[in-house]
Amino acid sequence: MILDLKDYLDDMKRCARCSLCKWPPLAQMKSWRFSNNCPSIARYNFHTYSGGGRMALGLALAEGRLDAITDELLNIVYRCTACGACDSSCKYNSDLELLWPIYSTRAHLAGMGHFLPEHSMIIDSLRKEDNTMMKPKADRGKWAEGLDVKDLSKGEKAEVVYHAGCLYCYDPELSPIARDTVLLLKEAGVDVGIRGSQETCCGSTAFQLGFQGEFIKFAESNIDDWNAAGVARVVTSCACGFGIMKSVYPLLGKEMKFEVLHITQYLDELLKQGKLKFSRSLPARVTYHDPCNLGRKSETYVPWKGEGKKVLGQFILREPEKIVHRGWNGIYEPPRDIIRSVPGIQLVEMERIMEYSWCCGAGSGVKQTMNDLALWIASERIEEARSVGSEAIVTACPWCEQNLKDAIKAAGGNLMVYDIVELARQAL
Amino acid sequence: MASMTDRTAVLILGEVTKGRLSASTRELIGGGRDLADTLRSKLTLAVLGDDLKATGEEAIACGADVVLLAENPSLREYQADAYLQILERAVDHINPEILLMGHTSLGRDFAPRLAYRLKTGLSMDCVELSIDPGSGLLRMTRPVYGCKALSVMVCRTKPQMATARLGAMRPLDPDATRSGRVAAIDADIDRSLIRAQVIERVDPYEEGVALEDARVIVCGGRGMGSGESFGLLEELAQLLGGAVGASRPPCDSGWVPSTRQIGLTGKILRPDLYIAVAISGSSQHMAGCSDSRRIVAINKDPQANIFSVAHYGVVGDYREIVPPFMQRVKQILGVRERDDDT
Amino acid sequence: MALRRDIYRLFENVVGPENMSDDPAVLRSYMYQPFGAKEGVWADISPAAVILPASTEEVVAIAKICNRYGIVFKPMSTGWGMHNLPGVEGAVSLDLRRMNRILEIDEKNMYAVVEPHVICMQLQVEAMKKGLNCHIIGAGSNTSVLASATSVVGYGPDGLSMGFSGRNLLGVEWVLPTGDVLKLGSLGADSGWFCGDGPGPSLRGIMRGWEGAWGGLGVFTKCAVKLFHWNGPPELEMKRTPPNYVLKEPIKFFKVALFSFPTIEKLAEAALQLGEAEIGWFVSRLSPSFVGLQMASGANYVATWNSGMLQEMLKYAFLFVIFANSEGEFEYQQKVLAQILEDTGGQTSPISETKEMQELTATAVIKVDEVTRSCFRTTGGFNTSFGAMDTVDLAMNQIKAGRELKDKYIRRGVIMDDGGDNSATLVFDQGHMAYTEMLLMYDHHDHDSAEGAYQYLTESNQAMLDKKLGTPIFQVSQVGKGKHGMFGAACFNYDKWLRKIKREFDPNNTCDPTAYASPEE
Amino acid sequence: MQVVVCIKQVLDPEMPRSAFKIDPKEKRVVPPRGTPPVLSPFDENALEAALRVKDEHGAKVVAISMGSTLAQAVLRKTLAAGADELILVEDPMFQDLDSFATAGILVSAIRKIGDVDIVFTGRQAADWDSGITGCAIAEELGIPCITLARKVEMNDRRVRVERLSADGFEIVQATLPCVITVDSALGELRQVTLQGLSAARKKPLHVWKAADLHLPPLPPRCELLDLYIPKRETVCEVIKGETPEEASARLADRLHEERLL
Repeated sequence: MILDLKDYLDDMKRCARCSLCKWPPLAQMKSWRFSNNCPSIARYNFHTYSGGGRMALGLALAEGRLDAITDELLNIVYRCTACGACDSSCKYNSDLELLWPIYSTRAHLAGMGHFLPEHSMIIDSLRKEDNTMMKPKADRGKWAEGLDVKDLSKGEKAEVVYHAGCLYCYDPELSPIARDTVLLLKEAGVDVGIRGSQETCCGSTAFQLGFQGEFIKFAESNIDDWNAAGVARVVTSCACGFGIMKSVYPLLGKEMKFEVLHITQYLDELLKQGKLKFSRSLPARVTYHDPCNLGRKSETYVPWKGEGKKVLGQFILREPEKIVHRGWNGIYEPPRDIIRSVPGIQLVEMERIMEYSWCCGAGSGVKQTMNDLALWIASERIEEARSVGSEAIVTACPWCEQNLKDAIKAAGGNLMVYDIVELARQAL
Repeated sequence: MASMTDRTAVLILGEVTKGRLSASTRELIGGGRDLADTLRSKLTLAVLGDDLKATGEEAIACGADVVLLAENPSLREYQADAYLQILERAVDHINPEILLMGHTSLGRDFAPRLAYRLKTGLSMDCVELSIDPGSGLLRMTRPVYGCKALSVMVCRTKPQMATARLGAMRPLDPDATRSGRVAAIDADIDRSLIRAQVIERVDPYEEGVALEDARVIVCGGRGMGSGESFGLLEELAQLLGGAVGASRPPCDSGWVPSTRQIGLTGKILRPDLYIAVAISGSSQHMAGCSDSRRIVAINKDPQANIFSVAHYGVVGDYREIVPPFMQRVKQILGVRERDDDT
Repeated sequence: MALRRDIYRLFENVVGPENMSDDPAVLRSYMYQPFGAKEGVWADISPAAVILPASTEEVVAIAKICNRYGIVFKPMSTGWGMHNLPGVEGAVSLDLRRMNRILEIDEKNMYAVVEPHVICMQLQVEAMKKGLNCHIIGAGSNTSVLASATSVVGYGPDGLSMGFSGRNLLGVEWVLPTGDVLKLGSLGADSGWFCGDGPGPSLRGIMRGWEGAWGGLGVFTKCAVKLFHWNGPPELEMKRTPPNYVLKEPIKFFKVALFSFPTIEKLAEAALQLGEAEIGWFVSRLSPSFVGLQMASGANYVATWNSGMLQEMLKYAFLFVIFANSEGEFEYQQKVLAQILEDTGGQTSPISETKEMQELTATAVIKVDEVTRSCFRTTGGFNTSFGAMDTVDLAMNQIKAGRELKDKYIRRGVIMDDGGDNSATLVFDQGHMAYTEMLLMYDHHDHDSAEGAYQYLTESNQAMLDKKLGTPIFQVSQVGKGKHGMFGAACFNYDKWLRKIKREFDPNNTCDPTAYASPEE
Repeated sequence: MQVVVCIKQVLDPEMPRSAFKIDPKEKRVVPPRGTPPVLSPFDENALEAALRVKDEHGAKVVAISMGSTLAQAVLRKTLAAGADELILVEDPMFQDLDSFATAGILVSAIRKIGDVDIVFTGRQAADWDSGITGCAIAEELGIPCITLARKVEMNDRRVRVERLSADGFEIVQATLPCVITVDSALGELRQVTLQGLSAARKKPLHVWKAADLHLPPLPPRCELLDLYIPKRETVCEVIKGETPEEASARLADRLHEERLL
């Protein structure tokens, strides 16, 4: 098992309570208005909702200081998109883990049978239909009907497999983007295939909600499928899928005979190789929203195993030295390069970007189980996009796109939301 | 052989199908024989039914010392409430240490009720039964948690009851020279006590070889993905003169009729060749086939549990393995025919 | 000790159910507090409930309920440190997080009006857009502007050019423990925020005294602080150089200099001259370990330390930053600096001119964003022992005394070996005044270390008393509880005055006195 | 009409293999981290059977679960799926009980509910796989029991049940009240919906302790001597090849050598 609260006792005990987890890295703060980094405490204000507060909560649970598991406790635990902003802000000055204790707290509770009733819907759907959308497994391939593309589940061979992911497969408004993605790749001469109705969930939601048993089953079966299909590359246009495949799958210790790519990396590569060319000009002032799972959360997580040796009296020296994941090595430039290479387009940056980007609000089941919270978080992002005078938000994850669109619908206004793939198709 | 008292320590409830002792009953007699000998006691078999003329001799040849027959037209088919009346009386009269049945459709339904009436304990679906040398009690080993684990139980009350899984014990070779006593027992039934009536039996006819008789079984699992894909397995089964089975998920999803389910809650079989296609090998499935002479596994997951129980394995997508496999088999069989000609 | 349901409802009616909680999960997180803790991280005393007021009116209502029903309340802003927690059972915590607005930035009169939860970094980024900057305390830019101005010490190294929080405080809106609202300075005469000392009541001394009210005298709901001229760009763009964010572009007329002196006396002399010359934007005497601890990698620090390079280079060192408004002034200040160095035998350190040093230090001194790294990462726990806001000479004596005492404990291995000196000394008020804080690194999860650290603290307090080195920063409030009596007698019976003030302003002793001063001795 | 469904909370039988561990001292399975307990799968089928009776004939469906520590989030699913009431028979003393003791406790709860027409249970629980409890409940109540149901029909006070047999099924009839144990062949439990969840919040949930029931004496009839994970000996000969075709051919040849074709 990879999520064990006990593994993080030291991280939780060493929190300095300095509240850096509540702000963007201080040197990167640009205004009062957008000086929050954590949606959870920004919305609910009790310290408990912050990264540090969640450490204290996890520690109290691990040390048996919380006997009663109240509904309020569960609300606190799950009113969090696990976006990881706290983690990046903390690690700017510390070498503590925040995000993984948050996951582990959930796994700890789930193991005891504590979770929100809504979660059981999602998990049941996973167990029965292999997706988180409460839709029949048989319909999973429908998005690709009439699309001339190889189906690996029918024994065909391809060098690259495109993993559409639950949301693209089942949401009629979004699945055109999955089709566009396949078309783009084919246009660039990529030998790409899909797995039709045999594709299964990436397990991201299960993992983030703490149902690691379910997660492990899906992760392992996906790795087997791709190994068996003998593909060289797995490409997805869902940042959540990419994030989990990139950062957590490797921890399962299974051989992965393939490379995991997000579509933005692939398109960037194809553009730079001249295999794709943008000719149509799209004069517009746009901004780019970094999906958490494509950015700070996409770094492969290497748990630190070692000992804190006391030197110089009480100085705690980690041996071996710990690799600190600050979220700086996420996929930040490829999507921006793609946008910049669209003729006529002007890219303006928001205040909170890259490793301290503000979450869209959809993450780790919040969209499915607490839509109000999801929309509130998104509305903050929309404000931010407007504040830099952009006409559209471009993003690279169906969850971000869906949630941002919903929030605009709710709030009104003419701000547009595009997936980077839509943009690319239009620019061809 | 150790001197034997008149006491009956081991009582077995036998079943007769098509006029002969069922396989499970013959196994029970074989296993019960050892237990009775260890306890230096008689082995008694009780059989309920309609026409049981041949049963006495057959049972004695198979290893029983005493055969008690309850004959009554209304006992032709199993009816829990009727069986209860007779067995309660018999056990009361014989007062055995141990009472065994097969873990059959009948045993599953009947054993719990009888145990309740006799105010004694019961272990269902045992895979091993032996006498604890120390306490002289019956050690009952049975799989639990979907066969992921084994538990060992003893029962402090008498009789110690257990149902035994098919294949858990070995039948003795029938020996016509064995001697024993056959007796009739009171078969009267108070029909007013029969509350649940079996009014009809439906055994849907299925073409092809019956799973029970098949020497080769091709079995598909969740990994098949759909009902259609079982067609491929049918072809393979025909080619090998075998039958098609399935693990539980395909049956629950309605891809295959549940009578084809192999496993803990389905059929438990022992063919010569068992080909498991896209089956992860959950313990509760393996319970139904692990006694097969040879198990072949075809699965995409090299770490799948099936490979830890199979004798031969190929790692890969069955869609890419089965067709070429069939081709090669056709060649081979073709070759053999020619050999036979010469 | 749980709150009576009917009283809970009364509070709830003020702030709304969403902004009050006594759920165990919430309370636990408010009991977690390593900074200042003797051992471990859990406070013994839990608040009975946590309340999140959003306005002065709500604070007033809460205070009135507390007075009526004899409930003790304890306010906090960013909540860093033991002194934020209630010291008595059954008290309610007022987390002022929702009072977080910058109400006004007056460019012309160079001040800002803030609520309790505005942090220094928020004010700085907004001020810079208007060509202004604010004083940031040494604890870092993640702390409350209002709290350091009204409640807790409030000094930082940019004080050479931007005073210190107590000085920069102008008009104040103050909810007394009784629930009455008192307005200080010009605000009290309805003349706006521009002045702390009238027209209108000038009670600054009573309100914060020397060290601050430590949440023991009610709630300061708004205050105005002085802003200072900022000659840099309105927005500072950063780049990543792991693990630091550093300035993308160097700032015009901005120069960092690191230099060291042969003796501590020479260093003191230089400090005075620098103050009198009224040059410089930032100054801090830095001990070797204090500088070293800015390094991100523990391994690097230990290696560097063991090489002895830092100790050699920075034995008596000053970090000095010049930030001028014009070419001319820039040259002038550098000339003066050179002269002073010559007079006092100061040597510019070889690393001073390096690009890394310039970039790194520039960011660190403007943003003050690396305190957690240097203070908590190394051993987990830290506290401050010797130190005071007094004359430069006294500061130097404290450093000497501190070294002696600390060595004993370093040899015992119960605290971190920082060469006996891990301190910052900052000069303000044209060199008349200096501020010293001697840090002490220990492991609060290690029993021996925690015990040792606190023996050392107790001993250092005694030493300050015996050697007449003033009252130690933080100690009176943090180790708190009763220490006033210890120092009062030696310092004009200041403690008696604190208690008088407490009695007058808080007749029912409704506002938790623990970190301030109990009404009775 | 009133229908009771007995629901057992069990460790997830589908937990990853690596997560299944046994504490040999306690002779218990160690609950895995990050894998919540679930409703015993056959009990879900039993609940579905009850809900179908409710759909067709209108009935109040009461779900009861018994154990020493029960997870409400897990068991509330019964309400969300359509049960009208949930009763948790929860007491620290209800640990490691055999099937007959379990039946005894459930029956006292059923008697406390009163006027029960049908009691549904799963054919067997996914942890101990005994399949005794249903019959024992019927015996204790002195009413008929029909096991392994794959279809349940009713007309006025009679039930007509299709009971699985080895090669098909038999049709069994009985008059109410009775106990019916259900097989997966009856069909999966309907999917829980958001509306179902919000409705569930308003439905009654009672917790009954041992003291709230008139419990009969519950002497243990069996004793657990040992619980362990069996070792496997078979070494699998994995047949490899450059291509799937090659591997498949080799397999065929290998089986031919073994005279298995």
